[in-house]
Amino acid sequence: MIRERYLNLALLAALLAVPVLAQIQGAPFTITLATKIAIFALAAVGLNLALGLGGLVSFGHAAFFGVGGYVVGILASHARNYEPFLTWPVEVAGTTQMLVLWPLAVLVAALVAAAIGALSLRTSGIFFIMITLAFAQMLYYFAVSWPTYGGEDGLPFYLRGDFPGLNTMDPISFFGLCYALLLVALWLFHRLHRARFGLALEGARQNPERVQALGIRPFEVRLLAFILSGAITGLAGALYADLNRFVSPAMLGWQTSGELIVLIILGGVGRLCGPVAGAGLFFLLEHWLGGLSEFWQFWFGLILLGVVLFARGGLIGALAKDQTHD
Amino acid sequence: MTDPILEARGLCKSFGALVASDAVSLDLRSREIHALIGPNGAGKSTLIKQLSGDLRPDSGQVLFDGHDVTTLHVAGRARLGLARSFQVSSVASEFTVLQNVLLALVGRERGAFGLFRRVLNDTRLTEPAGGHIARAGLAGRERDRAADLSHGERRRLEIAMALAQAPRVFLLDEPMAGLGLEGSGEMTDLLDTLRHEAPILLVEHDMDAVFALADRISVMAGGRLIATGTVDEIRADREVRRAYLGEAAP
Amino acid sequence: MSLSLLLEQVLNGLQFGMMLFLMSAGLTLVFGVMGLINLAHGSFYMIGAFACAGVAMATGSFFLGLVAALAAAAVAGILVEMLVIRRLYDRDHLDQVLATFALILVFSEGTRYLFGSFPLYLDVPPLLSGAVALPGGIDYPVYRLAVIGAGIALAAGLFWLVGHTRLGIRIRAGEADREMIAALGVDIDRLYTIVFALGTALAGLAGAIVGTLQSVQVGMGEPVLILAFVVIVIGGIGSIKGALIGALLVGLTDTLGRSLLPVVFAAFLPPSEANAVGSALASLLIYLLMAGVLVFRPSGLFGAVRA
Amino acid sequence: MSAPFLSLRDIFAAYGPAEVLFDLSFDLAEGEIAALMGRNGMGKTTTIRSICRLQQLTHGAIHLDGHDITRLDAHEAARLGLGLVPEGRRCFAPLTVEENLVVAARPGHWDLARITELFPRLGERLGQRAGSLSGGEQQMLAIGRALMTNPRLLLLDEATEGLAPLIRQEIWAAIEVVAGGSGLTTLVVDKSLAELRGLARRAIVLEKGRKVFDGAMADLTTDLCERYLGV
Amino acid sequence: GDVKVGMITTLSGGGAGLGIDTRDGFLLALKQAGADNIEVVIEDDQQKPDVAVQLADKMIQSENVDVLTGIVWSNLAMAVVPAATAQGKIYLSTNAAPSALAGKGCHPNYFSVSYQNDNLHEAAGAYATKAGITKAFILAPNYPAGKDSLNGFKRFYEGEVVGEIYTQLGQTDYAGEIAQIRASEADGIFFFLPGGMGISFVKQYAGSGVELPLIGPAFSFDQGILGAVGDAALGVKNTSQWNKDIDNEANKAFVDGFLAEYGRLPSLYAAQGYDTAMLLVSAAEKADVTDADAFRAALKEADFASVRGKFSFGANQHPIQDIYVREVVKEGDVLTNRILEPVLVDHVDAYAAECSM
Ligand SMILES: Nc1ncnc2c1ncn2[C@@H]1O[C@H](COP(=O)(O)OP(=O)(O)OP(=O)(O)O)[C@@H](O)[C@H]1O
Ligand SMILES: Nc1ncnc2c1ncn2[C@@H]1O[C@H](COP(=O)(O)OP(=O)(O)OP(=O)(O)O)[C@@H](O)[C@H]1O
Ligand SMILES: [Mg+2]
Ligand SMILES: [Mg+2]
Repeated sequence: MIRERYLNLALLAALLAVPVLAQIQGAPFTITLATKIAIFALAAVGLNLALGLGGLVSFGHAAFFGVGGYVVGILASHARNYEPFLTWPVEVAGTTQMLVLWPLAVLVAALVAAAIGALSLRTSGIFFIMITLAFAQMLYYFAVSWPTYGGEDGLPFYLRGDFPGLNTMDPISFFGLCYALLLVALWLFHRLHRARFGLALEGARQNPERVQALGIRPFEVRLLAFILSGAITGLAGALYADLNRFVSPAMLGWQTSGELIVLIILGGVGRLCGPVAGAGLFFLLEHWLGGLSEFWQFWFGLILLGVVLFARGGLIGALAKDQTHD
Repeated sequence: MTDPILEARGLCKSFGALVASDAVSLDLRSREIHALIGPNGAGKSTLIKQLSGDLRPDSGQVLFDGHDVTTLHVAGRARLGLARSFQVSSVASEFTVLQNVLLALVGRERGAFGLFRRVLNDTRLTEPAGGHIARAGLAGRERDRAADLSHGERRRLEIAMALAQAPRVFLLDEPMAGLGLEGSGEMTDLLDTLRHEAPILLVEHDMDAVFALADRISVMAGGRLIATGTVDEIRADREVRRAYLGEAAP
Repeated sequence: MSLSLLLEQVLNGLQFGMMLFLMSAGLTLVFGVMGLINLAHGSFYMIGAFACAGVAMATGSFFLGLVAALAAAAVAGILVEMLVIRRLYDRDHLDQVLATFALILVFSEGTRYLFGSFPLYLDVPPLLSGAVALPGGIDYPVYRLAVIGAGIALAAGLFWLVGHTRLGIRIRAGEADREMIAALGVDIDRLYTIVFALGTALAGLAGAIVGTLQSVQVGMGEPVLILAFVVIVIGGIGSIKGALIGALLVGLTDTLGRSLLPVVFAAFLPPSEANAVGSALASLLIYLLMAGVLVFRPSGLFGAVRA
Repeated sequence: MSAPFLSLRDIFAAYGPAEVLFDLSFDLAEGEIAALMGRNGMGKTTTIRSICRLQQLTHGAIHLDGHDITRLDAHEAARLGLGLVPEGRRCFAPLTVEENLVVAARPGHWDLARITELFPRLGERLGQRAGSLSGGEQQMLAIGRALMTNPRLLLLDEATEGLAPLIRQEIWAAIEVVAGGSGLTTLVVDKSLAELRGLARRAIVLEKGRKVFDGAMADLTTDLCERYLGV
Repeated sequence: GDVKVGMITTLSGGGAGLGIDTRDGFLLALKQAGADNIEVVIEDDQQKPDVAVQLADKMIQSENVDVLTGIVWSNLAMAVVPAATAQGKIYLSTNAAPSALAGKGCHPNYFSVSYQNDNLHEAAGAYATKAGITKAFILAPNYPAGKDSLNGFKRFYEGEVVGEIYTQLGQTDYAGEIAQIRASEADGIFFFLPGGMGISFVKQYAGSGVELPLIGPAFSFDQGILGAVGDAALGVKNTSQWNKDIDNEANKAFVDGFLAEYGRLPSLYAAQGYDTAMLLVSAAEKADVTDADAFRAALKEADFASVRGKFSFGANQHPIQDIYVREVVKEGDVLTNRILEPVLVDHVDAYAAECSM
């Protein structure tokens, strides 16, 4: 257990140190890569709350990731065009202020999560996996065929949002923002895990009947977890839109949902820094192998396979001394 | 005589053609142990499930403290003070013994604001939890995972969780099962003191325990209540001997 | 829209449903009955199509190709089960997700390495090409009728296998409690290998049969995967009947939705807009169907309601 | 005397770092009925699981009817004639009663007809999902399922838990009859001392994973019972 | 002077064939031109827009490339091009040329060497008119490129459109659409179904017993894909700005060179990659890439021998070129295309006027 804590600290330190070094050495793309890792880790921390603690295997978290992204994309593009987003009943202008966009993305993602969760949580197990997929796919097809914001082509908005006192187009500043938000989310995850809420949520995963007989309604606990989870993933989506200065329906596609799940399993389900380890390994491998051969995905697949077969409990599980997490 | 705390009125429940509860009426009064016995498949667990809210009766009513709770969900009834132990041990198996009992304590708390408070180093929870664990005979095993317990040890955990709920009524479905000789003796003593904290509806096939503990005994067979009475009345009942106890009964 | 067109579309929907059933038959077995989440199902579908196309090109015989498809997918299935899946049964279900995700990459790129990056040629065998006139003045491709036949035969075979042999009972028992079924003397490991290979062989067969109507290319299995999951989940897991009905429902919904929705919207929208809106809605129809079914029947149409 | 039917030699077993069985040895002769006793958590179930090859040994050997089964898989050992009624029933919940019974049936004395004769309740419920049976009915099913494999060594781990007194009496009677008739060897774990005394001639007592008594049931004195069984 | 080129294209997954041809054509041109002053960095975008954006960032920030190129898909181009050109990089399109980048969104740093996306569809419309089709049934997937395509067709088609369908992106079964076609009174079909969709449609159409003429843009009948469509494609008319039988020196060098180098016939994408590299070589000879204005001017002159014959840039830096109608034929065992006639001569795209450059 002690070792897992050190491992976590080492991971987070490395994620911070690498871009800082890259900045000194003048390798801006390394920073971009680290930013991508931080953002996906953030999205996966969100999913980990539902999936890791609550056992809610959502195959539709791309919905929240994409919704967060589109909130930023839509409002930012309105701000760039000087066309108001809404004219009725009140006029709402677009904005590029991250401090406005982030809470908005979180809020909208949370609302969507509340709606999807309220319907999906009636099911369980594989049915839950599939119904969450269904809702995400509906959003995906909607985005693909809705022409106003670019449809399948997506929506470019050229410049990142503004943050008081920072030049967000500077890679290291933007990384700093993402990293800070990742830390906040990790803290939240840790805190929830150790709280009554975490106990109830994990209990509901292991034995919903029992938990119910103890006076806790699994549905309520799960719904709350799902909403928080969606909100965090939505925030990550907002950051990802800003990283790319672009949103597209691909963010909403099932491949994105699948990737988030894969990141978590790779790192270690339900473990605090599992998402960080998973995202780090996944994208570093992708980056490193991508240049080696045209058939790099073949080797990538083999390596992932090796990790599943030989690392029980994901990367963190294999490296940390204890086999159970708590 | 006091008013009943828990009362079943004409509960009926069928599974297809099978009538598992046939207009069952029964009550539980304060400070008593009311034993419910009967052959396998008589409908005892089905009755318990209707009282606890796991099953909705086809007709009839469940009253708790004079209020109709027939349509209230399980968690709601648990919060009103109905604790239930399961016939087959039902615990959170990845949790430690302590976490399982803490879960029971958390379930008892009201309000949502506490949800984000820490749990493991909150002495307001861990101290009473330790007490309940010791009382159920699991002292020293707080940090073991529930999955690593032996069968009998897990039965004890089941009881510790019910204790932690500090309920107003205990519904215990075969608490002696799997306990072994020594354990049955200990459990008998425990239940004997427990009745002063809250009345117990006890389903049990261990007749030594039932005859030692029960204030009243009800006998079910084929979904119907066929007799209710004191230990001596039931022991003497020919119908009960034929249907359940066998002639060799004590 | 005329009545006969409507009828033809219903027929098309049923036919498409049968095709979906073919594509999901293997998954029904592996996922529905064995309870194993196999994301690489689509890869076996692809392997079947490529094996069939490769052999058909080399020998000129589609039917030899079918045999090759079955064999290639079965062998791949046996290897995958013995080398990978077997080590994961006693793990978290999610490890299967990661492992089979990795297998998708391996199989896709492996296939591309072997067969190149361009789609392959695979066509309907001459024996089954052309169209026949059905009553009601509909010309219908013979091959599609053959697909319907194959679907019915597979459904019947699976139904018999799972419902009426001890094999089916044993797999389901193994899913419920592996250790216990072994303690009763059943070699559950071998059984699982056999069933998994059967499932992948069915996927390969479907790849070959359906591949003739579609494009045989790397990545062809991925959309199939999602569709097959949708079908099985709508029908209810573990039920062959459910999978069949689920497939037909999805097929009908999709085909009729595509052809009717634009017409419906044309009633109150300008035509080109009606077209766009209608077909946009049509594309999410099956997901709407699935969500609707699950909201009202959380275990699918024929799934056992869990206690 | 002929070679023992079942023999355990110097068995050690552990769950991860937690050692549970220490240097356990005993033999059973063919047709013998023995009781394995001890308080909760003393290692009874672990012993039974070791015999069934569900539990890896850290040391020791097990022979069944002359075969070394120490390294066999569970299903191979079972095919040599092991029948297990596990602790906690472990019926296949999604299967029907009938499917549970036939899933691993092997030909022999016990068939569907004989089982439903022994447990008429099961006969009435053949089409019901095992998961929805009452506790006692599931226990009957677990016993019936083991008997349907027509074992030569029957391992009963708390097989009568949750059964009504009347049914328990019937089961013991049936086992006695079979053991006498066909030489079925039986190892029983159960909690009712009185009933075990009526059934088994032999008693083996475990205390913290070690054998502390092995002998005739009659020699199990009240003193020993108090010391090791808590009564 | 020296030029560093970043090529982002699809090299893995189902769409890899297109990217590989683009890359191979591009590299062949550099090799033939002996242009060792041009360095190329190639990365796989996995056909994912976000990956493409990040690769572009990488090439701009870390590799310091001067020119970006290679993207096959419109949605990826939309993700990459505006940001790259805004950062002062030149983008040369080897394929995707969405309308958003041709009209109001045109940019001095952006050149399309292939076409404007609508061009081939427009030519198909013109050809349908010319071929005497009076009642057309038209279909395309329901996404921006699909809508552009039907609009492009209608822009030059003078007959009546009796049926118009948007299919689903990635759809595999077209029985329903074919039934609608059969029930309509159409006397010809225009379809734009790129990639696997087109293969599926043509195969299924061939087996359906409906025998109306098919017309489409080159994509579903291009060299890479024809083998998979099979004989079902024989005789189909499709529109393209290039074919391997266009008779000029450059094309001959390209086709023979490609066949010799890679052992297969080149596709449209390979031709576009080849032309793009040739354009780049011609500009690099005239101007130094560090002098942006001069380099842009050199590019705009398009002073290179295009495999299509004559080639020049319009005001919005999209090609002004001839577009042909081709027919699928068999040469020996190999399916391929032969040019029938030019349909649109010196064609300028429809958005050029909106470009304020
Ligand atoms: N969901 C169900 N579907 C069908 N039959 C059921 C269901 N649940 C219970 N039964 C049947 O109802 C009867 C009563 O079951 P119940 O569990 O109440 O018995 P019990 O008295 O608790 O028996 P035991 O002492 O064996 O636990 C049994 O015969 C059982 O098979
Ligand atoms: N899966 C496990 N992992 C770790 N420890 C275990 C596990 N199962 C049992 N134990 C421990 O091993 C010891 C022996 O357990 P076993 O189940 O053999 O006891 P038992 O004699 O059958 O008890 P009971 O009468 O309660 O069934 C117990 O202390 C128990 O806590
Ligand atoms: Mg019961
Ligand atoms: Mg035990």
